[in-house]
Amino acid sequence: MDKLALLTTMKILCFGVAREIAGANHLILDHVAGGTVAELRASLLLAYPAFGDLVSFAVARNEEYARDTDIIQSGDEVVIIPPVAGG
Amino acid sequence: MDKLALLTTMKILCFGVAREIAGANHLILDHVAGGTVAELRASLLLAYPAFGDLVSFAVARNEEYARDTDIIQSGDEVVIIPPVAGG
Amino acid sequence: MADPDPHIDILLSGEPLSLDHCRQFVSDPSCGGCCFFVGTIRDLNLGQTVTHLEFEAYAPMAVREMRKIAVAARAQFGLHAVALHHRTGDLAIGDTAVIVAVSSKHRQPAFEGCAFIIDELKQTVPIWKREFRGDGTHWLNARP
Amino acid sequence: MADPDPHIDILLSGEPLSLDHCRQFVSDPSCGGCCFFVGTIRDLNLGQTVTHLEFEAYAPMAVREMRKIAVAARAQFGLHAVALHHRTGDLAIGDTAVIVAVSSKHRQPAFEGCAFIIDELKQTVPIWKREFRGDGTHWLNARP
Repeated sequence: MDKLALLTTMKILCFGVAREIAGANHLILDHVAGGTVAELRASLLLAYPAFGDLVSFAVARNEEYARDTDIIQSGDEVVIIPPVAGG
Repeated sequence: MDKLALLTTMKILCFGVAREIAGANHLILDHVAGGTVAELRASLLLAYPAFGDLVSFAVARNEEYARDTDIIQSGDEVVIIPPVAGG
Repeated sequence: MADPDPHIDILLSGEPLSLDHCRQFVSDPSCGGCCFFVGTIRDLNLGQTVTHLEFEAYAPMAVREMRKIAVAARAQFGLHAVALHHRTGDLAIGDTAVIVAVSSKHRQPAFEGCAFIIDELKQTVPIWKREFRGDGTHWLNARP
Repeated sequence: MADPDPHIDILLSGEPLSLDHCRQFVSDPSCGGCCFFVGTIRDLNLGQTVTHLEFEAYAPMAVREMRKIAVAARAQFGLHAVALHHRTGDLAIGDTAVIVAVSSKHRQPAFEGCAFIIDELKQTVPIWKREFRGDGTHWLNARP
């Protein structure tokens, strides 16, 4: 991975069925920082179409649910939250 | 107590505030057997007017709540049930 | 006398009640949830300090009425099992007066059945509570 | 880190949960009632036999969301205290997945607050359940 890639890619954490789809506990997406959560969703579905088969998924930014209009900052902890099933 | 009194009186069990009003865990009323629960209530209020100060009271016959129209039989276990307060 | 219904456990006792016993009684692999209500003695009632409390029961009828409520709750809410335990005698602040334990496949009927049982118990079971308060001794609910 | 609110006890743990611990945490002389919900692993789901089950959590966020629910429940229902404990890792049939414990002056808010907490937990807390069933392995709720 060259220096430019390091600057523009972001590690997205994956749990549950998202981990299964990603094949690892994280996945890497390009050009996430500076964009919106909605743009992240679009990139994710392009790179991993299997996320489209889920009932839904949310995105967490720094341990809080993010809105689609939120801007992701470089250094944020970003996590795919598939449908929860606690209790 | 002569034989006639034994035949016509009935021992009525008292709990809680009823025991306090009766001054014992039971009271004796005359001519209860053969009459209705409503008649028992009337006799009770005549003999112990303090029962009229309660919010209400029920009568149990053989461990079941009795209706005012029920007939009390000689040999029944009759109990004054002041307002309950379990829990 | 053993309870005729193996899914119902009724107890009226002068000894401390056990939540763990009730839980074990109602637990079952078919159930996704148990709901418990534990009623305890409060230190204040009607603005008065309560020092302690006494429960008196017409025991045979109280047990019959408690069983009726458990049977009705199982039928109405489709509960798997019900344990209903109530204390008698002298209780101190914080002591457990009553335990309602229910189990069911899903949680909604467990909550509703548990609330139904304690509501009914307070309406119909011949148990009386005498409170020893700062302002004297009172049979609860007796007078207007 | 100690919980900042002394009336709230949140736990996400790989070890068995303790109802007794939760009960002791919420009990208080000012309270007339405690309500508990204990969620356990059922042997059947959607008509299929369940053999065991695994809970995975995004732990730091799960704990934050659990605490938010407890804070909201205390405010909305006027509860005295809330304990909310959830398991992670491998669970067998009958094991306890979650305990909700609440205490309050009167029983109605205790029931309502307890039901609110488990309903919210199932909606918002990032915990995932993988069921091992007769027909395979399933992440619950994930797919239509």
